[in-house]
Amino acid sequence: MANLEVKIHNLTFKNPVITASGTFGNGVEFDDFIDVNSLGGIVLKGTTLKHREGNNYPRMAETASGMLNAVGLQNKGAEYFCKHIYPAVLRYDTNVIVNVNGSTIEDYIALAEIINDLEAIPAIELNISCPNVKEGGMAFGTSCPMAEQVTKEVRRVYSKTLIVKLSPNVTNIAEIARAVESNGADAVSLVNTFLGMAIDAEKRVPRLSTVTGGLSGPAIKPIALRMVWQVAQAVKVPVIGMGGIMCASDAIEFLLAGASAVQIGTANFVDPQVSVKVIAGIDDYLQRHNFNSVLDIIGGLQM
Amino acid sequence: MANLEVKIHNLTFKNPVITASGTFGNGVEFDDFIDVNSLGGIVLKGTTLKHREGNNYPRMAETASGMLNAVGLQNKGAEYFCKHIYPAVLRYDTNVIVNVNGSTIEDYIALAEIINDLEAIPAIELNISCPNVKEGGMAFGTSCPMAEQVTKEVRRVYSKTLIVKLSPNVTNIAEIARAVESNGADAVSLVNTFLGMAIDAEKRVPRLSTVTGGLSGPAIKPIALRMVWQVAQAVKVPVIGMGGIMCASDAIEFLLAGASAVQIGTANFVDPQVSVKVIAGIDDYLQRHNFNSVLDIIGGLQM
Amino acid sequence: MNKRVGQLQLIKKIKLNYNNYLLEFKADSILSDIKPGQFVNIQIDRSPSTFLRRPISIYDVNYQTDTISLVVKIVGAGSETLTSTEPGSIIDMVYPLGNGFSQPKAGDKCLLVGGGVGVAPLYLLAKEMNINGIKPFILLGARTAEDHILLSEFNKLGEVFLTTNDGSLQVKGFVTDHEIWSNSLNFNKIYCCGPEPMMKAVAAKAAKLDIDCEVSLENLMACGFGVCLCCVTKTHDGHKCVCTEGPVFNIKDLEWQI
Amino acid sequence: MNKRVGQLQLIKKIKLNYNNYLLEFKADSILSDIKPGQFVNIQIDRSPSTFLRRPISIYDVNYQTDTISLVVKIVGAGSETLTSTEPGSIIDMVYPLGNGFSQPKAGDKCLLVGGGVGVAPLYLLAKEMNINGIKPFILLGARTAEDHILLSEFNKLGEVFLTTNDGSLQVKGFVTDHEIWSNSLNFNKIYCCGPEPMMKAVAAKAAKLDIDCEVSLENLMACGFGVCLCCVTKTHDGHKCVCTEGPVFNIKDLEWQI
Ligand SMILES: Cc1cc2nc3c(=O)[nH]c(=O)nc-3n(C[C@H](O)[C@H](O)[C@H](O)COP(=O)(O)OP(=O)(O)OC[C@H]3O[C@@H](n4cnc5c(N)ncnc54)[C@H](O)[C@@H]3O)c2cc1C
Ligand SMILES: Cc1cc2nc3c(=O)[nH]c(=O)nc-3n(C[C@H](O)[C@H](O)[C@H](O)COP(=O)(O)OP(=O)(O)OC[C@H]3O[C@@H](n4cnc5c(N)ncnc54)[C@H](O)[C@@H]3O)c2cc1C
Ligand SMILES: Cc1cc2nc3c(=O)[nH]c(=O)nc-3n(C[C@H](O)[C@H](O)[C@H](O)COP(=O)(O)O)c2cc1C
Ligand SMILES: Cc1cc2nc3c(=O)[nH]c(=O)nc-3n(C[C@H](O)[C@H](O)[C@H](O)COP(=O)(O)O)c2cc1C
Ligand code: FES
Ligand code: FES
Repeated sequence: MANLEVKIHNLTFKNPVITASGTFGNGVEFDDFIDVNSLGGIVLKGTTLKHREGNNYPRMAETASGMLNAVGLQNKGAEYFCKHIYPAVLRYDTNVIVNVNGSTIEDYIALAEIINDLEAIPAIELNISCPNVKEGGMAFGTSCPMAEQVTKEVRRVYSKTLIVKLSPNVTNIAEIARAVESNGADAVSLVNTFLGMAIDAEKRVPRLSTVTGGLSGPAIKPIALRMVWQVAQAVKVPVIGMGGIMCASDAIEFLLAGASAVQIGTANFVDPQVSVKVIAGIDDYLQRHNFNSVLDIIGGLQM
Repeated sequence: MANLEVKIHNLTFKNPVITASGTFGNGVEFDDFIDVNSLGGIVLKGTTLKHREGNNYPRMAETASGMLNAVGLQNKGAEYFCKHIYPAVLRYDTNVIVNVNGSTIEDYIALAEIINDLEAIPAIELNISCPNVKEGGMAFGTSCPMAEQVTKEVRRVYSKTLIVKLSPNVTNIAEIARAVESNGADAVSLVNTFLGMAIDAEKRVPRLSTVTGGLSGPAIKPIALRMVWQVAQAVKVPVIGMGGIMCASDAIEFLLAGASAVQIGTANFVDPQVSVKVIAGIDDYLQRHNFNSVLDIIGGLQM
Repeated sequence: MNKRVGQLQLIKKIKLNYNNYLLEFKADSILSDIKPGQFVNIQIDRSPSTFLRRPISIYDVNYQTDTISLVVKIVGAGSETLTSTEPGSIIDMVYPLGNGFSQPKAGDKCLLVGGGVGVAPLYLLAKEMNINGIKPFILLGARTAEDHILLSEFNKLGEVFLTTNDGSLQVKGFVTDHEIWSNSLNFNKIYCCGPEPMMKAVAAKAAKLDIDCEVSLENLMACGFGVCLCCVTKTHDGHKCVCTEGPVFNIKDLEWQI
Repeated sequence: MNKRVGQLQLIKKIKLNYNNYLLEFKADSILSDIKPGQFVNIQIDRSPSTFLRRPISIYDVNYQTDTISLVVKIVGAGSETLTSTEPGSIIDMVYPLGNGFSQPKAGDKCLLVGGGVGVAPLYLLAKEMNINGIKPFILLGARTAEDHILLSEFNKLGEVFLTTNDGSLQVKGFVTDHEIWSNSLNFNKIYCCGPEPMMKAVAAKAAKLDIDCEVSLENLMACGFGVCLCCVTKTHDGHKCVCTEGPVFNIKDLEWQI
């Protein structure tokens, strides 16, 4: 067994495999399938200050090697989170990260303050890239000044590890990454979903109630990987890479491109056990290639 | 047989199916497989003022439901084009469009002037979105001021139908579309390829000689379709949609989203006869749904 | 009682009509926890058009031999590939998923209403009722006589009434056109599965007659076990996931305009 | 003489060794235009990992019965799926593609050098030579004895010399280690196909001995018929497409550091 441990800011992860927000529920839904504690970390479903009903059905459309979703941050809000979800995830012996969302900067701040007080949550992932909400969301992640501002304000109130999750729907993602880095992000994670659309040609209607939605899955992997590579070169803080990872070899591509850890999203739907398989596959790869530690391959792309 | 005729600016197309630049050679390579004259139009391989050797091998990597290419505009330049390729395509009874590329505005202008004099070429497609060249290319298509400038300058010297081909690697494609529209574009075509990357995990090297390349194929269709829909709402000039079209139903999605015509790219590699199959499929669709003309479905998405 | 990822072997395939197949699988686990109305989520292959799993109701379970039967209607690439799989093949499924139908009370007079391939989950329900001493009334609708499947199976479990849209078998029309609704049979409970318009029409009847009614929904799903929040339906208590809080809902909880 | 998209039926499948198969197809067209060294481009399926076609050399053609034979080595998803296809299946191919080997002149003393599955295109070439009265010398290399395939077929067409990396059959080492190179056999022409390092080593030998030498390249291809410009190799005359201006090149045209 190779050493799989990685550090993101001052947090230690058993291994570089984290499950992505919105694709892993609150972890408990996976207890039947895997030992959640074997993961490097889990990012809980996107949370907002107040309860949100999310968008109307239909929220999902399958596309070639991917899917569109338009969930729209359905969640029960911060109060419910603290009362019901937090206690349920306390028992996990892994990094439990909360995905923090808002329509306004004030929302983000208020939620971050609340989560800051939860002892067992060592980090938040500031989602400035949700494409499925009318206000806020992706707007923060596609403009440098807005990304800077929200990061700066949240940094002021949040004292633990602050990960900022970037939107791929931009001309220059390295620029946004630098903007959030210099305003206090301890790490960046990317990519969130790509804004996409699907049409039912026979019925001549959009397949999603919201017309557009977020594209995820293997289809986006080449673009996500390029962005992770660009960002890893642009910033000094650790990068958490994701987008279409389906197997260990995909995860290794992101590590080689410079990611210190990876997140697995859509693949959890296809195979609820994929995350632990990826961990085993990375270990196997390191052994086959005679690396003692996963750190030996991070950024190890030979040019 | 339904009426498949569409107009782009002052040009008439027999049907809305055009083959995309870089995926259809100079047409002649398809003579064995299909009757090229049955197509609405063909866009020839990207041409530059001077001969270009293109990038080193490897130039291609297969990805989930798509491919990356890094050809880098290999072509023999304008002089060779006029002497050898132009005479060979003269015999086609379809709209033969030249895809015009440059590293500098001067290059674009010089080439557009040359092509302007070729009687049988009724239109150019100004490619400001090639992700595979070091200078120029996508740089023009990812900045509003540069897109405006190159369009304006080319418009000055080019008197026939000017189509500007947009890059999807931007935060706001509608904005770029409006910029080229107001500077003289008669139509816009989109999308060109997405900047992506692939890594050989076993060898720890990039799969492309250029590290990054352009992603095409069904993987990108949802994003391309969303962009076409956004641009169709933002501009008055006709929109030519493309990105991952593999069958008639895909093409119809683009027409419903507001494209006046579509281009077929990567699919030509998988099935050299796909373009004529798409034409037949659109006709069949129109008949099944009792439309007399393809114009009846353009922009016909019901919201 | 756990959800699991299983490798099941297809052991029998029967063509029911031009586009419906019955598939029987040998499971790799004991099936005693499976309840009528639950479903499995099947990995087809990883081709671009069938990237996600496909949910299919459990039609029958043999608790002795640990076999599960499904009825699959061909509507697209996934169902096409699944039904062309040959016996002997191993199929990857996540199961059992969903809540299942509620148990009727002893002495309840139950009407099962099925449309098209929606008859599938009603079979195991009817079987269980029989074990508990209840003979349900079974009203099945389909487009034509040919579209009616598994009639001889249902005949063993209760009195069967049929409608066809074209009148080619028994009553012409929709299930709601059947005279069973006007005969004063005093049902206490209706269980329904079929196309949404049919379920809504049945729900309207049930509401009018003030009969307790459960319907089994078939919303599009990405995960099938409650984590993607894609499969929601509106209830009086907000959006609920069809995959975990359904697929069976009592119509009194749904925000249906009926 | 046209390139065409054909639907060919797999009529025979023979397992040659642990990872090589011979596949024979009945074509839907007359094959008289096919030349040794050409290839077909096969649509595997449209799964995400085999979106593009897979190029495979033509191993043999029966011009009477219009059948084409291919030798396929399993290296990934595409070759795996192709070799697990059952006889009777219809396979979509674009063919014939590429330039093929040049014809030797009457009386030429020819050496064919093949490595691994690279022996495939040399077979039809040797067969044609035999028809034209030339008995080629055939030097085949492989990792182990087990990796040598189709030896009995090649034995019928010329004198066969073998090398194995591990010495498990005949000469130990690479093809370039074989004594045939030092015997003054005075070859006029060498035809070579195999892994690139092997072809470069053979090219170096040929250059040193001043023997005309053709090699068949296997660059990654997206289209296979000259439109994508992905498959290029460097020649003294710039980038050339391996799919149309190759796969066979004379080494004197290539920019190989040998
Ligand atoms: C809980 C549940 C139980 C089900 N039980 C059965 C069953 O027992 N037998 C059976 O044959 N089918 C059942 N279905 C439906 C089945 O899942 C779909 O028919 C199947 O997924 C279609 O896959 P496909 O690849 O063949 O078609 P696709 O190519 O995915 O789709 C073909 C067409 O059908 C539509 N479609 C696909 N799935 C659904 C859906 N769930 N609701 C509405 N429209 C849809 C698509 O939009 C498209 O127009 C069930 C669905 C659910 C959610
Ligand atoms: C003109 C030509 C003729 C060929 N003739 C034959 C033949 O007769 N028999 C045969 O078995 N194979 C032949 N090949 C190679 C064959 O095309 C590949 O082995 C096949 O495409 C691999 O597909 P796959 O999906 O199985 O593997 P993939 O999953 O696509 O690839 C598996 C591994 O092999 C590498 N690879 C794939 N294709 C190539 C290639 N062309 N060159 C170098 N590395 C590659 C990949 O990078 C990857 O590492 C030929 C190739 C060409 C271009
Ligand atoms: C159904 C669904 C819901 C998602 N919800 C969230 C969310 O609440 N917050 C968030 O930051 N990302 C969310 N995402 C994005 C994923 O976390 C991830 O960034 C994206 O899907 C790309 O990774 P993948 O291709 O591995 O899925 C969601 C994705 C999906 C598919
Ligand atoms: C191999 C290859 C070469 C291409 N060359 C050009 C080019 O020279 N000029 C250009 O404007 N677009 C070029 N493109 C982009 C296509 O024209 C098209 O915009 C893109 O591939 C998206 O469409 P598709 O998904 O249908 O392929 C090329 C694409 C491919 C795959
Ligand atoms: S399908 Fe994912 S929550 Fe129901
Ligand atoms: S493979 Fe496309 S040009 Fe050779």
